[in-house]
Amino acid sequence: MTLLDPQSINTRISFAGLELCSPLTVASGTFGSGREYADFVDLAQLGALTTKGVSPVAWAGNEGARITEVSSGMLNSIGLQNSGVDHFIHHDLAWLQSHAPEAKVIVNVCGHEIDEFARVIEKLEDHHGVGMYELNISCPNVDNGGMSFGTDPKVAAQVVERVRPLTKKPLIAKLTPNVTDIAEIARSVEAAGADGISLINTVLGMAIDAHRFKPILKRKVGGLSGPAIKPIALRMVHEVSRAVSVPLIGLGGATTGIDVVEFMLAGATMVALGTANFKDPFATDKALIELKEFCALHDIENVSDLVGALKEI
Amino acid sequence: MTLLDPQSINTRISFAGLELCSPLTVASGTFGSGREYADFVDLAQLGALTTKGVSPVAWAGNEGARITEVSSGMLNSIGLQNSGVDHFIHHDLAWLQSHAPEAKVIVNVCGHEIDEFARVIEKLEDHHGVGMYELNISCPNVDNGGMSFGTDPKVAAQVVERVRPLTKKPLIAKLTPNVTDIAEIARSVEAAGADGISLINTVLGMAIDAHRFKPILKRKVGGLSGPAIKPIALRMVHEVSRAVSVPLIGLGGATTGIDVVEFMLAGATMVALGTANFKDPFATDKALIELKEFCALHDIENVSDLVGALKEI
Amino acid sequence: MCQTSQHEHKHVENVEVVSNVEIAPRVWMVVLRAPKMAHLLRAGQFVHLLIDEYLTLRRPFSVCQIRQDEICIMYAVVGKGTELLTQKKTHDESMSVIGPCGNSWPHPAVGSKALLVGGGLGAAPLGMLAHELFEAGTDFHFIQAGRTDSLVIGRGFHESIRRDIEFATDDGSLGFHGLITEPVKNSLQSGEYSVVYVCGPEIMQRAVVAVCANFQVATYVSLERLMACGIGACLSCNVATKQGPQKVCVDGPIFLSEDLEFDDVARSSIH
Amino acid sequence: MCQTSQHEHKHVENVEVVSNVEIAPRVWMVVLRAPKMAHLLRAGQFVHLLIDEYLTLRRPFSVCQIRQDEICIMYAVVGKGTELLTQKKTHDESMSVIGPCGNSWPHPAVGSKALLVGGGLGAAPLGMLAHELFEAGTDFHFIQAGRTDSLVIGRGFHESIRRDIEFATDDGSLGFHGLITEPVKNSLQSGEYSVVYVCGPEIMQRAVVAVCANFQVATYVSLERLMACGIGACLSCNVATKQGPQKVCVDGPIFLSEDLEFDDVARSSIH
Ligand SMILES: Cc1cc2nc3c(=O)[nH]c(=O)nc-3n(C[C@H](O)[C@H](O)[C@H](O)COP(=O)(O)OP(=O)(O)OC[C@H]3O[C@@H](n4cnc5c(N)ncnc54)[C@H](O)[C@@H]3O)c2cc1C
Ligand SMILES: Cc1cc2nc3c(=O)[nH]c(=O)nc-3n(C[C@H](O)[C@H](O)[C@H](O)COP(=O)(O)OP(=O)(O)OC[C@H]3O[C@@H](n4cnc5c(N)ncnc54)[C@H](O)[C@@H]3O)c2cc1C
Ligand SMILES: Cc1cc2nc3c(=O)[nH]c(=O)nc-3n(C[C@H](O)[C@H](O)[C@H](O)COP(=O)(O)O)c2cc1C
Ligand SMILES: Cc1cc2nc3c(=O)[nH]c(=O)nc-3n(C[C@H](O)[C@H](O)[C@H](O)COP(=O)(O)O)c2cc1C
Ligand code: FES
Ligand code: FES
Repeated sequence: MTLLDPQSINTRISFAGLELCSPLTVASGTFGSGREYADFVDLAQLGALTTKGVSPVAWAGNEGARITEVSSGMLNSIGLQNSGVDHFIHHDLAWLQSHAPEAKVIVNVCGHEIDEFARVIEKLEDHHGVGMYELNISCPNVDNGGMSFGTDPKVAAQVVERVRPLTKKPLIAKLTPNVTDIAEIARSVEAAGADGISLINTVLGMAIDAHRFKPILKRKVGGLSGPAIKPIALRMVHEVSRAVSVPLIGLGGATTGIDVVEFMLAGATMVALGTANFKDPFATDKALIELKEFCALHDIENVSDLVGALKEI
Repeated sequence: MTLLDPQSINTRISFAGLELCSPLTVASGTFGSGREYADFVDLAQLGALTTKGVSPVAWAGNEGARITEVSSGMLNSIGLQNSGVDHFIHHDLAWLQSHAPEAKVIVNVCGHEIDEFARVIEKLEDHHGVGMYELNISCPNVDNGGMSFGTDPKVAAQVVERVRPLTKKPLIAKLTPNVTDIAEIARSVEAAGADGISLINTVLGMAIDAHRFKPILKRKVGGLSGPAIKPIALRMVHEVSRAVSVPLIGLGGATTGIDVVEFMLAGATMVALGTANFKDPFATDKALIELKEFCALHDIENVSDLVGALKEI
Repeated sequence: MCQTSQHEHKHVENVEVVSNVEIAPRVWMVVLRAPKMAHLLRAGQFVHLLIDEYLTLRRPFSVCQIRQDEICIMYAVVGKGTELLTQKKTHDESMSVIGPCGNSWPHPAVGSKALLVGGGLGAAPLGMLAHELFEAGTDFHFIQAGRTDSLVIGRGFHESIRRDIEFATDDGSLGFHGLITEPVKNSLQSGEYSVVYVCGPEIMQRAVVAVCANFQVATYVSLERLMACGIGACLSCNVATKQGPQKVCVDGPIFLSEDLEFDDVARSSIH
Repeated sequence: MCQTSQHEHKHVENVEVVSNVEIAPRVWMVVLRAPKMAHLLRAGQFVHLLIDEYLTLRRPFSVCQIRQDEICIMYAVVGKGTELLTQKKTHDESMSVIGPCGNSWPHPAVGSKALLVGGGLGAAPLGMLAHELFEAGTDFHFIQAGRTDSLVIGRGFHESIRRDIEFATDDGSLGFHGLITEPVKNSLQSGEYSVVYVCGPEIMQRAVVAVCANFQVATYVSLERLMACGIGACLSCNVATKQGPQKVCVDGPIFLSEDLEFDDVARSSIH
């Protein structure tokens, strides 16, 4: 076996018709709109940049403590705080276009009602700084909408169907793991016209401050993310990859280049790092290097050959 | 505030009509039938001793690697290996009766078909060494039965209804977390006659050996347990405690006495330690001491006052 | 007088433990060799410290003193992270910091006098401000409070400015016997101050702000929120201001009290 | 000749690191002060080691030597746990062991001669057996194999029995050039052995067992399985035997090869 030079590895992949320079992206809500990480990461080197959730108007988010650390993970209850799509266009997208014009941008879209997804997309559609949309039908931290869209296959499909005619750009549906049958939801959004599926959003969880006899988060529950959920995410990515033919973005606890390989073997075409960025702002860069080293070691010239390459035991 | 003496704390609780010396028990499958831990733990000091799963005839369990460590947890794919109910009676129960006659025993019961649960209970019913039954309708590691009973509220209820007339002893239904709506399943088994509910069983997960391009477990998926799942377990215990009036056994990642307090505040009357025993065979003893110290510090005379005592934030 | 800019570049720096000792009950002081941070940090800013690889999140700590290439952090042992921090030994090289994070205290206009009001551990970062003001030749007075003598910490670390410090304790074991608001009111009544810098428990800061409202002074508070990213990306550290929602990690931790509505602030506070 | 009982009491003991050094590429030797274990352990048994609080599970390691109050473990660095183990420093007191775990090698009947066959790290625990036999005055011969000279490890640790050791390497860099099965066959052809003890990679053990099958010898193999509890409670370490399913952690790790059906054994092996 000849050892390849890690630098010679072809990291390009295609995803829903777009050509990207690597399979790596970031998890929505963990990377701002990229600008916040510009001191650390060359945004154009990411396969794609996934923004925080954007709604038609500004949302205030949740009160009280918004995060807490748990074993190998964290709970968050941000509640999709954002300044609304107009502000997003004039500040975030505008900044990206002037500072990282080559970055491929995936805009994470959220709404309390189905029509709100449509309003966001209508405003963004003509903006050529937008590469794809990711429909967040899976946020556990808001009362109306959010996760409830993603736990019912019919409602999940309705969201996709509603916005499908509004855009020529790839539409990704982001699924929640808090369901009995993830494959069913995946098939449903695929049938409704989604060009890709990302999974998983956070797992519903709760933390209690025993000494205060109180939940730590005001809404009591929050979303569990980080390495703790990686096994859950891997099994769901693997299951969904057998159930649909659209490409997947795998995420949930991915931290290292080896984690990226695991998600790709399980069936993901792209892999997002989320919570990992908080600990190490260079996490995406390091993961890409490790991914190339892995491929070199195993004589794999094209990173894309890893997708779904899991063998039977 | 006067500081109580930890030794003076009343740890007794009642559960489904039984009086137990403490709220602590162990998670089925992690503690053998007690005997294996007798070098470390005084079995009679446990509130109850929950045995590994028992089926009508011997089951061989799964092939290949059966466990693997993941971040803050482990995956297991034991597959309910056991020697069958007759062997259980003559070896495990007999040993318990001669070596720890005061121990309260919860027998975890499993079956591939509904009738198999009945067959186990029929054999055990007249045995006065059995205190309660825990119906394992939630094991993710077997192909037939197992978790599939526990993901459908109707099927879950059928199992309970089938065995309810066969016993006068308390019947506990053990639920799987791999569902969209845990409260619905809980209400369903309560209506069918369960005297208590234990939750959670393991979370479906997968681990991949990247360098071998293979899943680590032969069945690919296994059950995630340990501290990683504690936030998931707490939120489900809390949710179920609002949905039903039967008492709960909370479990999933509990390791310390403070964890026990958290589960009790969330609504559990008893708390089981599982994976924690592997790391520290004294875990249950230590947790009981910490629980008493917590109560002493907070001026709580009766441990039972913690049940459901979570305040609004 | 305006808030300093938050747009300096941030870095990640691997740090070495120079020393790590308990200086009061459950209060420790760790000194880290961090040449890059040491030369960039201003009083009021914090670093985001990765205490241990096994933790999921970093922890934010204000810097309370700079000694050439070293930065000093005074910390209370309150949970898993700070517990682990006490176990770090001299020469340990396993930690890293992100910084400089957040804004810093704006110095008062030339010729005006400043009042520094610190409660508990909040006095520590104010010590660094005191040094800055001292070196800039700005006149100031420092009131420091704590529950009891042993918890009025960090007194030894500011020898050069010690003469300017006044104390208050809840139990009277050191200095004024009672709440810090009394000495603050007494000082302000002199009319010689144009600006007050408060740092400490949120409830104490709120009480001081209420006193200051009766005088013509600009009052700066310093807020704490649970933080994940520490660099403005995750919105964990939200606080409502009259200018809209802001992030404590980049728009703060220092805020002009008149920009805040304290009822709104309380809604995002962590307990 | 029979398998020793598994029903001695087990203990948990806190251990102190006496030394921890790399003795071959990616192979380390850690010496632990563990007086209780040191006086209870027999050759072939293992301890279940909690390397770090952050790990969920302990890790099983055979003991390869006892020195008064100390136990020696030779380990290959293969993953997270063993990687962490290399970082433990002399005087570290943070680890604990459960033990003695598993069964031990039964000594041969008086007057009969034993053949010890070790491959790679498997030779390490056999070194302890060699010492036991030596002290008991039992005659034996030791064949040790490895991929290459540097991986025939632990040679220096058994000075007293060194004269009885024969080597084989895949690349011929030390002793016999080729598979260990050749020297094993040669030895057995002498007809002087009544028992063979094999320890090493499962595939090598299987090859040795196949050779032994042609001779009138009792052959003991030593199995490894992933282990959670290490004390018989969780069924992680199952292996099929002709007597039904058994647990490697208590019924093993040492098995009489004739009790096993190697196709069944392979089905429960981990890769
Ligand atoms: C800008 C900033 C500067 C800070 N400077 C210092 C400092 O100089 N010295 C110091 O000792 N601490 C400082 N803190 C607080 C410090 O970050 C926390 O005490 C620390 O993160 C707790 O970590 P832990 O893992 O020990 O506690 P956890 O286990 O995370 O929590 C234990 C308890 O501490 C509380 N807590 C956790 N984080 C915070 C926080 N950010 N603010 C208030 N309470 C918290 C939790 O709610 C909980 O009750 C600062 C915080 C911020 C935001
Ligand atoms: C009874 C017994 C005695 C042992 N004695 C020794 C010994 O003296 N010296 C020594 O170096 N090792 C010994 N082992 C193996 C040792 O337990 C593993 O190498 C160790 O647990 C790996 O931990 P890790 O966290 O580094 O690897 P992990 O991250 O858990 O795994 C890394 C790789 O090692 C493999 N692995 C993990 N555990 C085992 C295992 N039990 N057997 C085989 N492969 C495994 C995994 O499948 C994986 O490929 C023994 C195992 C058993 C069951
Ligand atoms: C602080 C925080 C904010 C998040 N905000 C969003 C969001 O706005 N939209 C969304 O679809 N997912 C959001 N998520 C979920 C993540 O995108 C991701 O699905 C989840 O965190 C799992 O990945 P990880 O374990 O790598 O973080 C958020 C997660 C975190 C931790
Ligand atoms: C090795 C192992 C075996 C298990 N076997 C059973 C079983 O036989 N029956 C059952 O109901 N649950 C079984 N479980 C699930 C546990 O009882 C428990 O629900 C789960 O592990 C979560 O608790 P923990 O995180 O404290 O381990 C098993 C878990 C493990 C780790
Ligand atoms: S901590 Fe992430 S935005 Fe402030
Ligand atoms: S490791 Fe648990 S039974 Fe052997």
